[in-house]
Amino acid sequence: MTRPILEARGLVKRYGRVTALNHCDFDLMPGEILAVIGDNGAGKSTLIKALSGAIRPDGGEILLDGEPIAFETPNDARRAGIETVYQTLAMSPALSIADNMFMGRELKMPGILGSVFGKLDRRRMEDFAREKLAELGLMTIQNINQAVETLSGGQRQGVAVARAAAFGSKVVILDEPTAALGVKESRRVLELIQEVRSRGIPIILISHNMPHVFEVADRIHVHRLGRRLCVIDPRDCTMSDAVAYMTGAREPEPLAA
Amino acid sequence: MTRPILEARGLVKRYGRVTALNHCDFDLMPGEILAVIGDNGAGKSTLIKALSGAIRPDGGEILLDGEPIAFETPNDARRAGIETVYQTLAMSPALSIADNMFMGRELKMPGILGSVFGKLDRRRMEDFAREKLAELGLMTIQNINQAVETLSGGQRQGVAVARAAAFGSKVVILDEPTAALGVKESRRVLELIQEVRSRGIPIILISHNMPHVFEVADRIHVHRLGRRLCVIDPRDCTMSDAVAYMTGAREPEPLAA
Amino acid sequence: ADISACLITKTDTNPFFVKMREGAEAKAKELGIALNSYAGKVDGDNEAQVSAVETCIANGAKGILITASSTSAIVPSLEQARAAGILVIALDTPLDPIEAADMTFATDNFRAGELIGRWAAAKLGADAADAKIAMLDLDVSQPTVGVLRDQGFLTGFGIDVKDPGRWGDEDDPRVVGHDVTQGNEEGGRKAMENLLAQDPFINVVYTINEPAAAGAYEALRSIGRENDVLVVSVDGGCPGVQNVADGVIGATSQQYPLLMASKGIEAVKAWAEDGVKPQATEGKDFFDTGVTLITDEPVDGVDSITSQEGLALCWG
Amino acid sequence: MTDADRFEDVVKTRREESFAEFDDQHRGLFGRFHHALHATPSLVPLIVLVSALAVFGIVLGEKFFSPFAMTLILQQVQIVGVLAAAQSLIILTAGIDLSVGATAVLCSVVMGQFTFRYGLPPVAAVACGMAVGTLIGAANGWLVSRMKLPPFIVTLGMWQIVLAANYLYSSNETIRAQEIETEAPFLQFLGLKLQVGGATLTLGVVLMLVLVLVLAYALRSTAWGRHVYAVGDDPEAAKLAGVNVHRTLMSVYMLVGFICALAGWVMIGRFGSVSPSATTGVIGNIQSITAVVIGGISLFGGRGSILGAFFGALIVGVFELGLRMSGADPQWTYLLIGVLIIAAVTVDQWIRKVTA
Amino acid sequence: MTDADRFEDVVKTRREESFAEFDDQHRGLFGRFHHALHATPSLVPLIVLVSALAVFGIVLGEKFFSPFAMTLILQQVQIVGVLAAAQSLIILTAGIDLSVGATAVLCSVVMGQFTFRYGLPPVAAVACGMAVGTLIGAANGWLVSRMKLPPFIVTLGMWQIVLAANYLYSSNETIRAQEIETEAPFLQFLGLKLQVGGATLTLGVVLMLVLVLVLAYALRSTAWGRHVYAVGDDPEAAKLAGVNVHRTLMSVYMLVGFICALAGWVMIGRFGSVSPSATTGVIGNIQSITAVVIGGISLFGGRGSILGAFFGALIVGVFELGLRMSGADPQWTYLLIGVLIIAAVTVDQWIRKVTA
Ligand SMILES: Nc1ncnc2c1ncn2[C@@H]1O[C@H](COP(=O)(O)OP(=O)(O)OP(=O)(O)O)[C@@H](O)[C@H]1O
Ligand SMILES: Nc1ncnc2c1ncn2[C@@H]1O[C@H](COP(=O)(O)OP(=O)(O)OP(=O)(O)O)[C@@H](O)[C@H]1O
Ligand SMILES: O[C@@H]1[C@@H](O)[C@H](O)OC[C@H]1O
Ligand SMILES: [Mg+2]
Ligand SMILES: [Mg+2]
Repeated sequence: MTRPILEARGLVKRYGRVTALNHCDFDLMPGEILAVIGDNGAGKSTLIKALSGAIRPDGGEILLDGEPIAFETPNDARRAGIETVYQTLAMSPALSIADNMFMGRELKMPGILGSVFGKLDRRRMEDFAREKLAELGLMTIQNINQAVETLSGGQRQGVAVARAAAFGSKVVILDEPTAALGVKESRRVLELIQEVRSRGIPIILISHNMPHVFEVADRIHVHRLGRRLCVIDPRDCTMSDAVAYMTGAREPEPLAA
Repeated sequence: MTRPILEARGLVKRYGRVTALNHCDFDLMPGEILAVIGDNGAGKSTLIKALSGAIRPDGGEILLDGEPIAFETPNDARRAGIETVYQTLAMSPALSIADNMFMGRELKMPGILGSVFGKLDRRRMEDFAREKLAELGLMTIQNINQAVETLSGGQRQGVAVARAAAFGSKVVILDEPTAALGVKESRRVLELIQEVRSRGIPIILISHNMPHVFEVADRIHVHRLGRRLCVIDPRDCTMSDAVAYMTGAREPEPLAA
Repeated sequence: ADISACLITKTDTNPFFVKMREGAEAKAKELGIALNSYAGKVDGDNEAQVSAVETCIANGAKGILITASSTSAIVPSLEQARAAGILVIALDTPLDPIEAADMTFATDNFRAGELIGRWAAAKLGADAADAKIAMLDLDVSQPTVGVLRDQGFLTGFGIDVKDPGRWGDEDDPRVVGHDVTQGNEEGGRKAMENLLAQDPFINVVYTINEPAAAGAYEALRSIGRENDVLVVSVDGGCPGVQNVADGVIGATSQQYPLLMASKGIEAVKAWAEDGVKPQATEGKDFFDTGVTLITDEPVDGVDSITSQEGLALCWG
Repeated sequence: MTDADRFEDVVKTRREESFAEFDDQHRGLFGRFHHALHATPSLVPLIVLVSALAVFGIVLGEKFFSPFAMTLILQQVQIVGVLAAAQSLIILTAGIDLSVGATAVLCSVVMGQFTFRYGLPPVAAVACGMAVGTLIGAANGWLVSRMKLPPFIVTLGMWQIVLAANYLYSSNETIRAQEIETEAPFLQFLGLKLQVGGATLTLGVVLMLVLVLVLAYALRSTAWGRHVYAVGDDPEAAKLAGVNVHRTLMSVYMLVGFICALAGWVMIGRFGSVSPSATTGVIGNIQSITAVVIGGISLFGGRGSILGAFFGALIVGVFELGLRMSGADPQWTYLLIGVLIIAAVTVDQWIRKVTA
Repeated sequence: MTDADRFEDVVKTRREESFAEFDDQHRGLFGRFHHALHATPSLVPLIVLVSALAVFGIVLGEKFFSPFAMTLILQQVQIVGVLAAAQSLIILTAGIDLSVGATAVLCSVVMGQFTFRYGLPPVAAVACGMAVGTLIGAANGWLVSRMKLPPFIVTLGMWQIVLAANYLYSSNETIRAQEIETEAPFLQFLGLKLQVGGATLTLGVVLMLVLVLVLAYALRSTAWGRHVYAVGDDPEAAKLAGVNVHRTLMSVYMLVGFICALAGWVMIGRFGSVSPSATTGVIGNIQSITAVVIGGISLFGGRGSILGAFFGALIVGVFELGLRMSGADPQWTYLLIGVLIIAAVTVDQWIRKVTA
């Protein structure tokens, strides 16, 4: 059996009187697309925030390649190659699309201008951003220097997804990446996910869209009441089964999948 | 032929160099569920913001019951019975769920406490909020006095939808109400929409979820590049047709539906 | 009028300077001189005074009358002005060095303090040996007027002041403490309360000026000690002299800002028309506009006038 | 209905559901404390306040813990306390008011001059003072709400305007306490004393306490209060949610102007005299903002409680008196208060963190 | 694959697509102007500045429009200008720095006292001053970034600490210009004058101009600058997006401390002497914040340009000199400046609105 590339054991996270993670386990295998599904408020976002260093769990441990790790900041996780699209998107509203895509990894001008004066290579960043957005079919963006706050909900999400897909090297985490996207744009994101996987990079996909989940996922982690209820194989189960588990209409057999 | 209850002619809205509405027409018939579909950034949210007084269009006119109107603020629209769930949800993050649901229409205590001292009837507002959330199946909310900013993305959306459905009297406008919702919660919203319609109140529903649109809509307004491309009848068209129109893969016949 | 002059005061929120300006304006009108007035924002505002001097140069003024906020820091700007042929007169506060001005019309602030110090000591007589003194000063930045009056008072009272350039470094146990008042009623009351909380048996209160004294009096009154504490002050403004008459203040040193101002304006006119500069008082390096002790309980060895006489001379 | 839709059938039948519940892990004393902190944010400055009292009490002994010293603190903070209540309201709307102190001083001057210069009955003069304060507030509110100018700039400008108007109008003349006492004692009404043992309370102190309690009630338990929070939290969202943002802002700024006028009246009570050069005009704004921020109200609006601001004012008052009583000289007191401001907020943050 | 999915097939085949385009409706001069305003927010304060110059020029004639008066404005704003550059950086991170003025004064005192009290060579003393400034900045930054304290409170405390330390350390003694000139002229280096016709530029003015330009470049065109904006815009988002928020904040606060020390050096150049009671220590913060806000930088962070702040400082400078030269009485000057602060921002808002 192969080792999980990213795993978590017994994660606990409480917010005051609210328990968001209740001794939650998690495993991501190399090269797979793992979907995470669950009711609203089940704790999915909290789980991936713990995995990507955005919050520190109150208990439990996380292992990357079998080694226990403790990310202090999302930057640590990013440096370890884990790229995340948060549900809140994590963008600076007043900055432009290109600025946001390259935040923290800006491109400098070649030569002395870049090395000594630290001058940014606007042109190259803008071209890259435009190209990535075109790949996602986001053709309604009229001005690549538009501030992100002036984008429509879906356009904004597209920018965040393009950023993660372009830069992820070890694990890509997507928290409801298509929630606000149109039919065409969602389709492009699914294609993108598969393309990233074909580069050998495993993906965690949180989504409420069952047809999409069943279309692309290799395994499905069902989250309920702050913990992993079971893991199912989309080839063995129907969407109805999955929905029945996650809503509590049916109990999984012990040790499912 | 019956008169539209809400209509718009030639609406224009520009943001600097970006054209969001480009001479857009719109009609909502009494008692119907009208879906609005379109690519990301097509201008759907801008359209409903213009209809609900949240922005003032640069050109064109809006008629309610055949009378030209010019809402100065969302409050004016609300007073006219138009209740809207905005894509950005319009909630005060630091305030509680109940506070947000009753914002601007708080319940006062009976008797002198309420009339003279203006004391709020917390109890009644909380019970009402809890009941509305339960109707939507949002059972993961552990504490009705939780600040809205601590809710999960879907929970937050649920609160906004519950608010609009509970208070709308003439028109209810929903901008992607199920984008962040889980399978069960989305289902409940669809039921709620139908229930509101059965009260005789027409609904405008913006959604990227084609199966849902085709399930509940009476007519479908297809929006493209800032204007109404065509209106289609879900009984005559397939989802593929709709998607083909909105993405520009196919041109509608002149005067469709 | 083709002669123009500038009056630059420390602030214009202090009645002292308001009156000084009124005096200057009246005199300027009488002599047909155009007068522009400037003031700092807060006490000690050198920057605003520098800007004001520069403006006067740009405007082609013939003379500058200034009560300097920072007696030495203003000097380079005034040198520029003098180089441009402008007569510079220091009012109220001598410059450092005093020759940086063409002439100084001022009160001797150290002497003003000394007078009330001597009066208080004489009034207490033998009890002066174990007096408990509260010092209500101007500001933590220790502006020169405040230091001079404070140190003058202590010297007059017979206390060793150590470094006369700053207050607070003496070690005489009779001094209960210093606090700052900003020179107004509000600060006076709070400072008095603070020092009373430290030692409720204070029986002598020095105050930087009369508004601070009035505030201190309110604090004393609120604990019923207004009749057994000596309050002394400096200024001689009409409300202050009235307070001497009413027994709020035991004694105050009166100074004469209107005189300073009118003398200054006359000097500018003389300079502009005849090119002559004013002369200093015999035996001093400045023109002393005088200081007089006002009290209704005169003591031996210190000359004073009554509040009734003081009211005839008071300003504001 | 197509095949793929059918997975939704599972959720079409409704089942009995109850709200999710987890074991409450925070039982016992700490758990309760913890919960109390969350429910009542003003508890944190209260703890800081009590600790400060305790420390000075231990160091200074009964000299400090006397009814005299304790009530002296209340008297010394009464003006800042009233201004801090006003400032809290503005800051809750994500604004800031630099003109509060100047407005208070101008209003006290109006009360005095209207009585002595124009011979109005003192009651009428006080009413005029209140009207002037409310008008200044209305001007601020209108510029902020209608003209959409940043509150910082509006009130910065207003501060200078009001302060200058105050000096110009009064020609900087003080009205003496003795005159007021004999001719218009009503102006000093809020200076009346209630003596109980060594403790001295003035009506001004009582007014401050009542004001804070009334405002706390209004903010917590009335629709208006909720709107104030909503506007401060996210004005755009509040507008979309149906709050009349303009009316809310106007009501807040006008009320604040009125409260500043009250502070002006309190000043006459405390100082006996009417003095246009009172320091409150210059530093009242910074003092009140300090109290508010030490009290845990966010400068970004929408978060915090007015009780906190009141405790914030008391914390500064305790530090000042405590340090002066321990004989620290004024410059060192000044320095230490700087340190203690930072320390108070550090402790506040620390308590919030360990109990998060 | 099920039936209902098939509607997605339509979008599976990719077609040639181009980015959407609409007729540009805003052609012509107005359209260009319009676009320029959007692209360059600092244009608005520039317009206000030019208008103010024009008005005073018309009223006062060539007395005002002389090279002497024009360069005098630059000299009079040099200290506030440098402080405003520093303040802009902090405000862009959604902070505020009340300690800038006090830090500048303390640093100038350190430069002076280290030379005269300890006999250090002036160059070394100036370096020590810079170090002290940077350290104070670092302390502020650490408290804000690591301890998560509100910048307002941190720098309020620091202001008092630095100011009191300044008085205590210097025993409030001024070092006279004559002494510095003869014994350590290097301290006055930034006071050196470049005379061209009636125009007088000092090195301090040149330093201010260079500083503003360099910072404008760094904010616009380097990664660090983008991070500063991102942190001010939404620190949580910036952190999640991979910005090292702590490092960014520390760099900003330390740089600001350093710039304040530069301002201290500029002060020695301008006044010749070293004076611990310079008013900049007390009102430098409000002056610099005023300039920044008039210049259109949002107090909520992340929006605005440093050039705007520079124009803001000039606007105030022009008003002050213009009013003084017209002989307005000082209190009337303050009052008018209050009015003009509000008016300047109203015009700014109005221009933004009609061209939105
Ligand atoms: N900062 C916070 N403070 C308090 N409670 C929180 C906070 N963040 C999350 N919670 C609570 O934790 C629970 C889990 O939230 P989480 O965002 O992980 O849900 P989710 O599974 O991602 O839901 P969704 O599908 O709606 O995004 C929710 O009940 C939520 O209210
Ligand atoms: N405040 C604004 N400033 C500038 N441009 C804006 C602003 N609001 C919207 N836009 C632009 O207007 C266009 C239409 O936006 P809108 O939000 O109406 O799209 P939408 O159809 O609702 O898209 P989605 O499905 O993604 O929500 C977009 O190109 C968007 O970038
Ligand atoms: O002499 C002046 C004094 O009377 C005033 O009270 O304070 C400032 C002094 O310069
Ligand atoms: Mg989530
Ligand atoms: Mg939208």
